[in-house]
Amino acid sequence: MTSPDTPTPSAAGASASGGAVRRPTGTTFTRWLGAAALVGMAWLVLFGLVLSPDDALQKKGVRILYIHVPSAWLAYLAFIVTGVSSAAYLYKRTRSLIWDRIAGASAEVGVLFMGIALVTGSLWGRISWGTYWTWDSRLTTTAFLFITYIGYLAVRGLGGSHHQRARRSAVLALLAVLEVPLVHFSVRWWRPLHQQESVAEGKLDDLMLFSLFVGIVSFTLLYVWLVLHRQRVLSMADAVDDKGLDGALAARRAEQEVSS
Amino acid sequence: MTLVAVARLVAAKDLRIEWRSRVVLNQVMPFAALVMILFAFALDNDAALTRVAPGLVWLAALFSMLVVVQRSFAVEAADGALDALRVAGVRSDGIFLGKSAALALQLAVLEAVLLLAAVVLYQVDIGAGSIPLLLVTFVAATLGLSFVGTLYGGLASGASGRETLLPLLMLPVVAPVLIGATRATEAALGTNGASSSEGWPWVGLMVLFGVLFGAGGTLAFGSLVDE
Amino acid sequence: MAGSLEVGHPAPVTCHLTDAIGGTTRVGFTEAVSVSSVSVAVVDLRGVVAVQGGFPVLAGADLAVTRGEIVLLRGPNGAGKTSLLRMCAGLLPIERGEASVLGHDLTVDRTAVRRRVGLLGHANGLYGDLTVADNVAFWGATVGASADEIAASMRRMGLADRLRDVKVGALSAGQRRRTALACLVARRAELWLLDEPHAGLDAAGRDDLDATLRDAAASGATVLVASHELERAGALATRVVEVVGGVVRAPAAGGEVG
Amino acid sequence: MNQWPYILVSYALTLGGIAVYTWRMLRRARSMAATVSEEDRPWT
Repeated sequence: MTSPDTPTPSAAGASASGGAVRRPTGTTFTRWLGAAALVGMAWLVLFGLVLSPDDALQKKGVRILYIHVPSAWLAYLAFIVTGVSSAAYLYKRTRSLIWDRIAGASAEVGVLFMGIALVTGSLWGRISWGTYWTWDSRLTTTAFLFITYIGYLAVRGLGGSHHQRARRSAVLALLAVLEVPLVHFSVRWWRPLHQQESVAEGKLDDLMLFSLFVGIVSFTLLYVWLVLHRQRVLSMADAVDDKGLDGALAARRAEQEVSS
Repeated sequence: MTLVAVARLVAAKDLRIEWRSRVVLNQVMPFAALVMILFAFALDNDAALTRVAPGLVWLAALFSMLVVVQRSFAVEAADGALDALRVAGVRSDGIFLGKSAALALQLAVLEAVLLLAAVVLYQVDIGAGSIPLLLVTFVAATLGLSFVGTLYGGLASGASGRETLLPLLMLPVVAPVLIGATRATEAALGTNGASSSEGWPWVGLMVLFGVLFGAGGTLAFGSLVDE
Repeated sequence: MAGSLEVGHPAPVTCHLTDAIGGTTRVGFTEAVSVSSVSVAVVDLRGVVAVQGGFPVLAGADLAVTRGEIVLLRGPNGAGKTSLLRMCAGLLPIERGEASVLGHDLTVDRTAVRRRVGLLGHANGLYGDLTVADNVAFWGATVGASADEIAASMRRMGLADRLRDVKVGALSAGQRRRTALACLVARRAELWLLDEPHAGLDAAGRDDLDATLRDAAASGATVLVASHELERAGALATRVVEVVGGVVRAPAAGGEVG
Repeated sequence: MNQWPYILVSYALTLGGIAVYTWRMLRRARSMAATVSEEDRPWT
């Protein structure tokens, strides 16, 4: 990411004089949200690393599941959100750049969590299956989704006006929605006999299931927190571009004084 | 002008460019043949080559297609023809279908050569019984590949100088075609004892793929390119 | 002059240009293009701001051009002449301000105006691997020009015999420019947007170009020319404006030509 | 096979990844908020 043009002091507004802003993208709501997510994550780490008993089948591998399952779930949730907000942007009645920013923020967070899910998943696979990777349809689809959204983020960075960026990436996100089921089903047909790595297979006790539940909830809260903040940063970046335009316009018009 | 007329005009223009320049014939085709030879070096096992020949054919087709797609949009970008097309009010869905059609034709020739190379180099036998499935497979796969190639090629070239994005955007999307075409070709050729009845579901998948991306591309191409 | 008028602009072209501005159905097109008022300016820009790569190439441009005018845009490099022409052709998104070209509001839809304008930019928009005849035929066909019209446009730019089957990639810069102009003539545009059209042309080519533009204007088309060839283009123009710093203004005193 | 290294690496990568991403985002937020006026941050 390149830093945007330095805006003129006049565009900086009142907050600039005070130096750093105390809560740049935070609100009371996000503060509570973040706190709740942190508490949940703390419990998750404590339980996962210390308290959890070993699973009868998966032994210690179950400890990875406490973070792997929530991140995978989150990644898929993030991409669904990207798809839905892209559609909301393209739909004329709801066209607003806020949908584009949510789509972008969500895709970015989704890529992060999908990367985490892939790494933790293969580490878990090494423990449980003795191998980092199998050509399971779920795994393979996830990997393709990961790469597809890396491409999506690259296209977002191509430049152009805000609405150009928004339209291009929204269309791309919808094409990705088209792609995912096709990849999923083709891989599934290709390797019909795959190992089911379902959570339900193991004999998890109540506390373990509860912790997994806590993981999913706290990761979701974390996701909402991240997307809200990221979306606000994107909104500020767009605003900086717009304000930068005012300064650039003044400079551009001043060219004629020089030349005449 | 109607959609079909525009598509025909654009396709004829692209094919005429190839007819006059022979870039695909003189440059991409030797490259594709070379890839087939390099596979043999890498695998270094005659039996293995015959076994994986269908996959190699399609892999080589994918790589060659990347080159053809880049060429297809390089001629538009070289002297501002893409802008000129926009100013001429040439409808973008027509451009999409026209360029896809031209790409499909060139690709079909390429794939035929690749298949021939597999017969010669990898000891692949094509019986008369395998020809119907083989033919349908090649048509379905070529259409799907062309739609996706044109769609993402346009996106990559529309954003000036980002042609390097093309493989990253395109290859994940065409994965189903690679899987489907390879399996269907295996079924047609009876590789690894596959029977031809196993091939038809894959053809169905590829047809679905082609229809979805043909329709999606027709709708989306304008938004991805026309800016 | 009169002879070249007949060659370059066969009757259908003239009639189609007149009709389009008058608000009736365009010849050769299925849809009807209605223009609300006959007196509407062909180009009407108010405070247009356009941005390219984060830089405001147009910084509040105002310009009104009526039908049949030949307007010369002059100004230093990087002043925004090219951007102004590209904006009028619907190629540049408009960030702020109002822009109406041939009755189309470009802030709402930039695509509808395109088929009615002809743009000759810095790039020629030609396919180097195709012959001159191929190129003119293709670009003519995009607007449904007949074979006669296409042949006439090539004759007009002196490409009819020796050069017609030469690949554009093998031509000199001036010959390529001629080819691009022939394509433009074949496009039968109502608004001609030319960016440095004289560049690379020899004396005969310039004369051909000027005659073509005069004929176009006489038959109802409107022409915007950006040029550094002030004397030649000034003699051609009915009006001169100056583009500086992304805005348009009347030329400084003494700068009036023609 | 000792499974603890795999588990610890999983947790470290997960928490580390999230932390690095969050930290970089908040840093950008801070620097950007200093240049953007109040009305461009409607959530405050």
